[in-house]
Amino acid sequence: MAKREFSESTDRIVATEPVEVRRYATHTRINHWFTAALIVLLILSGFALFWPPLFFLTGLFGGGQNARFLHPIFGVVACFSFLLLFLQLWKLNIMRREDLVWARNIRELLDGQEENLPELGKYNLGQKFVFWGMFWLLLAMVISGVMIWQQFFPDLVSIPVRRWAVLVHSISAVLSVLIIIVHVYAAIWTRGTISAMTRGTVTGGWAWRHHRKWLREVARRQDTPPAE
Amino acid sequence: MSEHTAPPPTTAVSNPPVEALAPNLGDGDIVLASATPDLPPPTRQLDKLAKLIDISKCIGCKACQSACIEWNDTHPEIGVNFGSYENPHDLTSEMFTLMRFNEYEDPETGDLDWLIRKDGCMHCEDPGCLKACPSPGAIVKYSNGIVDFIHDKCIGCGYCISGCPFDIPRMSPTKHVVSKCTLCSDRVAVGQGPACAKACPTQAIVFGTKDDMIAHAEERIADLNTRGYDKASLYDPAGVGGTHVMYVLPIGDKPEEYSGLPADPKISNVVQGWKGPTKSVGMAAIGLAAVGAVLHSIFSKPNRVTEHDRVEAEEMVDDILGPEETAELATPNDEGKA
Amino acid sequence: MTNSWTDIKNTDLVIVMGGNAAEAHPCGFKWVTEAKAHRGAKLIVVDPRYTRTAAVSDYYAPIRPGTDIAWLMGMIRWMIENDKVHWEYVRNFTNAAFIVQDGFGWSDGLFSGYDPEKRDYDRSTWDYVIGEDGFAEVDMTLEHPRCVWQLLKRHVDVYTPEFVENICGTPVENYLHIAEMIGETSAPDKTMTSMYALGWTQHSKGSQNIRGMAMLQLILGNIGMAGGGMNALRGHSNIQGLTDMGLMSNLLTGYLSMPTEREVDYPTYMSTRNFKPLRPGQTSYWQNYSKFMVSFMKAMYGDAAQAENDWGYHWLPKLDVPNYDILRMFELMNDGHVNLYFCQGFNPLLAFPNRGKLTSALSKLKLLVTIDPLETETSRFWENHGEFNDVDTASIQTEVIQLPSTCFAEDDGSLTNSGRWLQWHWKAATPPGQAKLDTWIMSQIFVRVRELYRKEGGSVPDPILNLSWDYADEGDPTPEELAREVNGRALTAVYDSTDPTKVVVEAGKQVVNFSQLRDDGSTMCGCWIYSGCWNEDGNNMARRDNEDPSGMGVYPNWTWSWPLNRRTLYNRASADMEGRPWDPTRPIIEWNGERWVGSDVPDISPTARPQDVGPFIMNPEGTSRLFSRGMMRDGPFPTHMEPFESPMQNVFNAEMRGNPVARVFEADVADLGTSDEFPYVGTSYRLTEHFHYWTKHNRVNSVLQPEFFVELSVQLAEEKGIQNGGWVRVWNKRGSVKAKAVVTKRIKPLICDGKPVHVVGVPLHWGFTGNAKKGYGPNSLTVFIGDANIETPESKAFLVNIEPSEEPVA
Amino acid sequence: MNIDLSRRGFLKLAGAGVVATSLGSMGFGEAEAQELAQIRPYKLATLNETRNTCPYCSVACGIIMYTKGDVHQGQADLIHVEGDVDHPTNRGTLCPKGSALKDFVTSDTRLTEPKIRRPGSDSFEPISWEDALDRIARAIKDDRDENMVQFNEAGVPVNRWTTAGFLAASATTNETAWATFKVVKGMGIAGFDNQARV
Repeated sequence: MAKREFSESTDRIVATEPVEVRRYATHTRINHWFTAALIVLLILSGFALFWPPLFFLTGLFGGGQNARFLHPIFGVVACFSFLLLFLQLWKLNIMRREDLVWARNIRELLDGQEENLPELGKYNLGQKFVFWGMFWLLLAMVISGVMIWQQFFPDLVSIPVRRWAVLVHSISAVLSVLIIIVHVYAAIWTRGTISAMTRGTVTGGWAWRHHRKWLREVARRQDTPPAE
Repeated sequence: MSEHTAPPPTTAVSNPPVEALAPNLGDGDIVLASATPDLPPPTRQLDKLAKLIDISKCIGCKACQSACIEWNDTHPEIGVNFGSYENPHDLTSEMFTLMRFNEYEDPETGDLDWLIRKDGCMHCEDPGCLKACPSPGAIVKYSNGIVDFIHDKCIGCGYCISGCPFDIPRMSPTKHVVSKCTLCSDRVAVGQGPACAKACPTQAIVFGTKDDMIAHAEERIADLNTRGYDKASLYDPAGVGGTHVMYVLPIGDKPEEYSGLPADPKISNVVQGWKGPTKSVGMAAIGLAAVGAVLHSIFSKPNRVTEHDRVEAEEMVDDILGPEETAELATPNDEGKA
Repeated sequence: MTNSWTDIKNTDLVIVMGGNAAEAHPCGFKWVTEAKAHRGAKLIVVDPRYTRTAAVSDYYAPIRPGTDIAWLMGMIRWMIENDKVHWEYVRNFTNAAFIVQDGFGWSDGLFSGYDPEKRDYDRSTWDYVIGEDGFAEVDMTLEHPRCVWQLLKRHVDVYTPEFVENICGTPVENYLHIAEMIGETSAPDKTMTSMYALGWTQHSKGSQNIRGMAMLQLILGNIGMAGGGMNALRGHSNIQGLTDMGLMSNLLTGYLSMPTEREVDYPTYMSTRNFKPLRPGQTSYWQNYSKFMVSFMKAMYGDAAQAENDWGYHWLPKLDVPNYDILRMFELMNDGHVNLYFCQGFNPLLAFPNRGKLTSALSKLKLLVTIDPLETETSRFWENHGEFNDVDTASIQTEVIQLPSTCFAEDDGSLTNSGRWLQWHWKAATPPGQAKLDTWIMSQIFVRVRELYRKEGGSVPDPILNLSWDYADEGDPTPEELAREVNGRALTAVYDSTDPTKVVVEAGKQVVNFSQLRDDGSTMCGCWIYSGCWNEDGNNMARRDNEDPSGMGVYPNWTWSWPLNRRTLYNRASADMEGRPWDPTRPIIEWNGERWVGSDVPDISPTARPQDVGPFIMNPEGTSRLFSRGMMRDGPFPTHMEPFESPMQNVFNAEMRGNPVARVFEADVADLGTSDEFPYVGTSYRLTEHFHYWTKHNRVNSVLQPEFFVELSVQLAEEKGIQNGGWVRVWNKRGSVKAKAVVTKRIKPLICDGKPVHVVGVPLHWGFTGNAKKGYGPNSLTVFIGDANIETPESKAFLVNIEPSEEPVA
Repeated sequence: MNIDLSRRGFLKLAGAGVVATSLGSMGFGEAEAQELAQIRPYKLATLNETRNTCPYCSVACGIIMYTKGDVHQGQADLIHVEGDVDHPTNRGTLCPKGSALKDFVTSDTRLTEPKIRRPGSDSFEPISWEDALDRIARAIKDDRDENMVQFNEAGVPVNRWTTAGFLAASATTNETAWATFKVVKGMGIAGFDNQARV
């Protein structure tokens, strides 16, 4: 059995004609979409309180008082949910040398010329950037968020610290939304990606084109040596 | 409601009416409203009002606190003594004003001065609470200078607490709305002054147009200068655009000695940064990103998997697995085989 | 008050000593801030504590509790030494020139005639030399060695600033600075006002404290002047009224006095009260005593009061002792000699000294009746509240009946303020539950008792059966009926005293004022000094014209002021011997050649020529008294006496303890402590957030000052290891209290007799009923001894010890 | 529906007021259409005012009592108390006690019915006015008959009753004081004082 370096144990080839590769197990997908849903709620409730023209969005939660009450609770749940995702995905998101080469040739990628790009494992640098970006920003938001959680921690920190917390919280929120936009758009622009999180599988072509090392390894792991 | 509208207030020395008058404060008098960028312009400009607290006349009797509780029907807790005359121990959502006591010994002479300051909302010309508030219209400022909290629009986020340079607003732990001195907007609306100014036994608290109050303060300062308080001054801090609650400070060069009255209060730069650049730049960036994505999707062809990629993939898989296993896996089959 | 609250705005200098006006009378104190702001007046505060009044003062000096006399005598000495004397005033308006009998003298802290056995003075020599003409001898040069002025100079000679500092702990430099400020008001056109209260009265020599300042004010020429005077800030809304109305054991209405056993009949009673003038041409207004007395008796007993029965003189109780004051009553009670006690809006369990003794006394009653709008500690003295009222309920056999009465909001009537204004008020709210008017309650009790006497007869029924009670509803007299009775009316036609054919008042009409009262039974009047309050013009107490034509805060048509709507007493003294105002910018009245005219009612006959008649018309001398003759039991001049409990011996006489003539009950001697056991000086006081023991029932006031505390200096706290805000125990032989400690820079150790004296401040206001936290009053610690003249307890100076402690268990 | 709504919202970034209105019309409770200014309703409108005098210290400040209902026609409840500007002494001002007079009048420790505590008992029990007053009158009669000092040793009529005492309230009116004076001195009670002694 070949050693596993670029893939998760649940990744496997599920068909050969045409080739179809399992990229995300069911529980991972549920975890992802659950987190995503919470983040959407957080964005709706958070931005309603951040940007006056969006205040009406509090109507979605039954008014400002409710939105104010729910937002931090969504936040805490979202963080736990993201934590589960994190534990599943962090290993393969560690940076590698080829990521830098990939990054250097990012323009070719955008022009659809991937011939000169290095072969990649399960994630490319962009995906890793989204992953780590969300990790650090959610961490910043949960910490600063607790500091300004008036209802349950009114006197946790001094008013000056609280002012900083609310600033950090809102900047982090803006950045995370930017990342999410990149994340979503990249998934849409790179055709064949979405199915990874919907059906859980990608086509062999997609895998070969974007994550060749990963495909190769998955295949190798399924190769049983001929019986003597 | 009777036809005739209440007159604008000029003093607190007046007996409140019992006939029903139409209030003299309304939407048309609002010059600032929280989270309301495109507030319709006020229909008129009222005289600027102010409450002047002459500390040299204040005997710390707490009549202002008492009158405040009674007029506003608040219910502060009956606490304990903690080694001071200050009760309650701090402003609360049920105690809008508080006498703060400080025993100050002059570093040179060693003479004792018992510095007593009536703490409460300063009604800033440039209110930090209003700036910080995310709820449209939950904090309003009238053209006469009154900054008022509209409770049923308050969402209880507490941003105003961070926004205030004087640490005044207090959150009700039960009602989840923030409260503070309203400058008795309900009395002002019928031509009266605030309950505290009406009650103040020595008239250390006076109320009227800001111009009158400044003139009165100047007289008081002149008198104090003759009594050895040559640093006496008017506290009307420019950092917040001036306030509609002002002090005559006998020891004018040391406001901090009056239980920590800030020497140069202004809305914190952090709050400014948060409500300013972060909001505009942030929302702009998000907008651009979104638009950029859309444009990109329109003007650049998407990244598609090619026939070549598909073939390459199959070849690679065949090479590795060999024909038999490939055949077994021909059609989608989740069990597969290890 | 000799002057009104609003008159204070006319002053140049305010001295608050023996009081804490800003804290106890904030809205009256407004007029001090007015004087400061608009006249540039200065404020001096002399107090053991740096009070809230001191917080707005121009100059503050500390003083050891109970040493005010030394302080004031020192001031008089300084004024004389530095010629800060209003000479024309002193010579003509005081008895400085009067010659005093040879027998009078002073040595070793005692005046002549002291009898240690009786603890009393033989006062026969404390009087003027009366010449053949029956008038007192005077020396207008004030040079005669036996004239009051020379005696006074000698009397105060010992009180040098250093001597004062040694006794009072007031540093010499502070003392001299204040002397300078006060001295300036000896100028005829400068005035000082003295605002004092219980800080002076609650001492075993309280009356002499006040005399001390009154003498200083006379020497400076500040009595009778706008912005001057002796202003006693009365504690309760109608304490002035109840005193005027004679609800005192030694008084009848209008300061007529109760008969004593020695006055075996009416002529004897009157013989000591006809007060013939002591100088030629003087008014000596008390010459009218019999008119007021007879009219009063007619008000009491109506037709039953006749010349034949001396107007019912014998129906009045006659005293065998000077006073059945409250202290004496509780002493008798504690000895089991009192069975029945009524407390109408009074909470003696907290108000009077030595609470332990009070509780034991109340426990010996058969029946205690309380009449009050609120719960009181007194009505629940039998209820156990742990450490706060640790009594054995079951063993207390006293029956208690608690009657709910109305409060101000629910009745009509008049209250007399500190400035002698009788102000009518109107009811606004309906009484809660079954609460009843006090007038209804008293009438119901009376008619029932009278009914029992009618049916059963009994001991001395006449005063009850004959008591005049002709009200439309005998069980419920209206305030209007009672007020008209107080003013008085003609029973039969009243004739002009000079022209007997001329009717001045027809029968049944209200008298215009007391000038129309007669001693022939043709008039009745409940309280002569109030006569004029409700005459044929109607209810003058309800007048609400707040015009002030003179701009001097007189308000002549605002309600009504006794006597005769006069606002400033002795106002004749505001003008010189020619009748010209001492200060033309602040005239009250002046002589226009024929009569006195001005903004106030003249305190003298309007046509009395200034050169002839003295301003102090109630005194037979026509002058005020620097030397009070035999009027006061403890001396014609104030002399320094230590409190009964003091950290220091009397410097004049080591044997002397407290006031040598103050009444001390045998049982209380054992309860007195000494400074070696109780080294610290306790003093009691009010806080502005509360009113006595009422406002602890109010939510708002309980919020503003929720919990009992004591105040002490940083130094004492360090010495004793007491934490600010921590619990302490304060105790002496009479009791022990636990309180929160407020450690403050506002109390500083005083150096007296070379040793530091620490003061422990003990505010009142807390008890075991109401909204505020349960607490104690200072009266658990105070001394059961009163002033030698009027028996006000010595609550302002006593000895205690103090230590860190634990929270008391309720 | 939400999506649709929020889009409409996006199109209408014309100020919270307008947006709120559109939302309000869609039944979003919190964002109900409402004017920006919400001055607290003025609580003294249509009440009755009565002039009175503060019962605490002897400054005797003028006060105005605002009541719901008229005391001369049945029920009147105290709503508010404020200083009377027409009064020469206090000019409308009140101290911390006067400002809270309403709490005295409406205090929950106001007494509302006569009560009696029997000897040895640890509680008060209600008693009717009639019974209470009769009981008191009887106690007065019996003790007075028993202990009235009619003559002293010298045979002088003194009519002094010292086994009963009365403390009068110095916060009652002069008229109450006069009625009390007549009854108490009339019965011969010697131990009769008021707070002026303290």
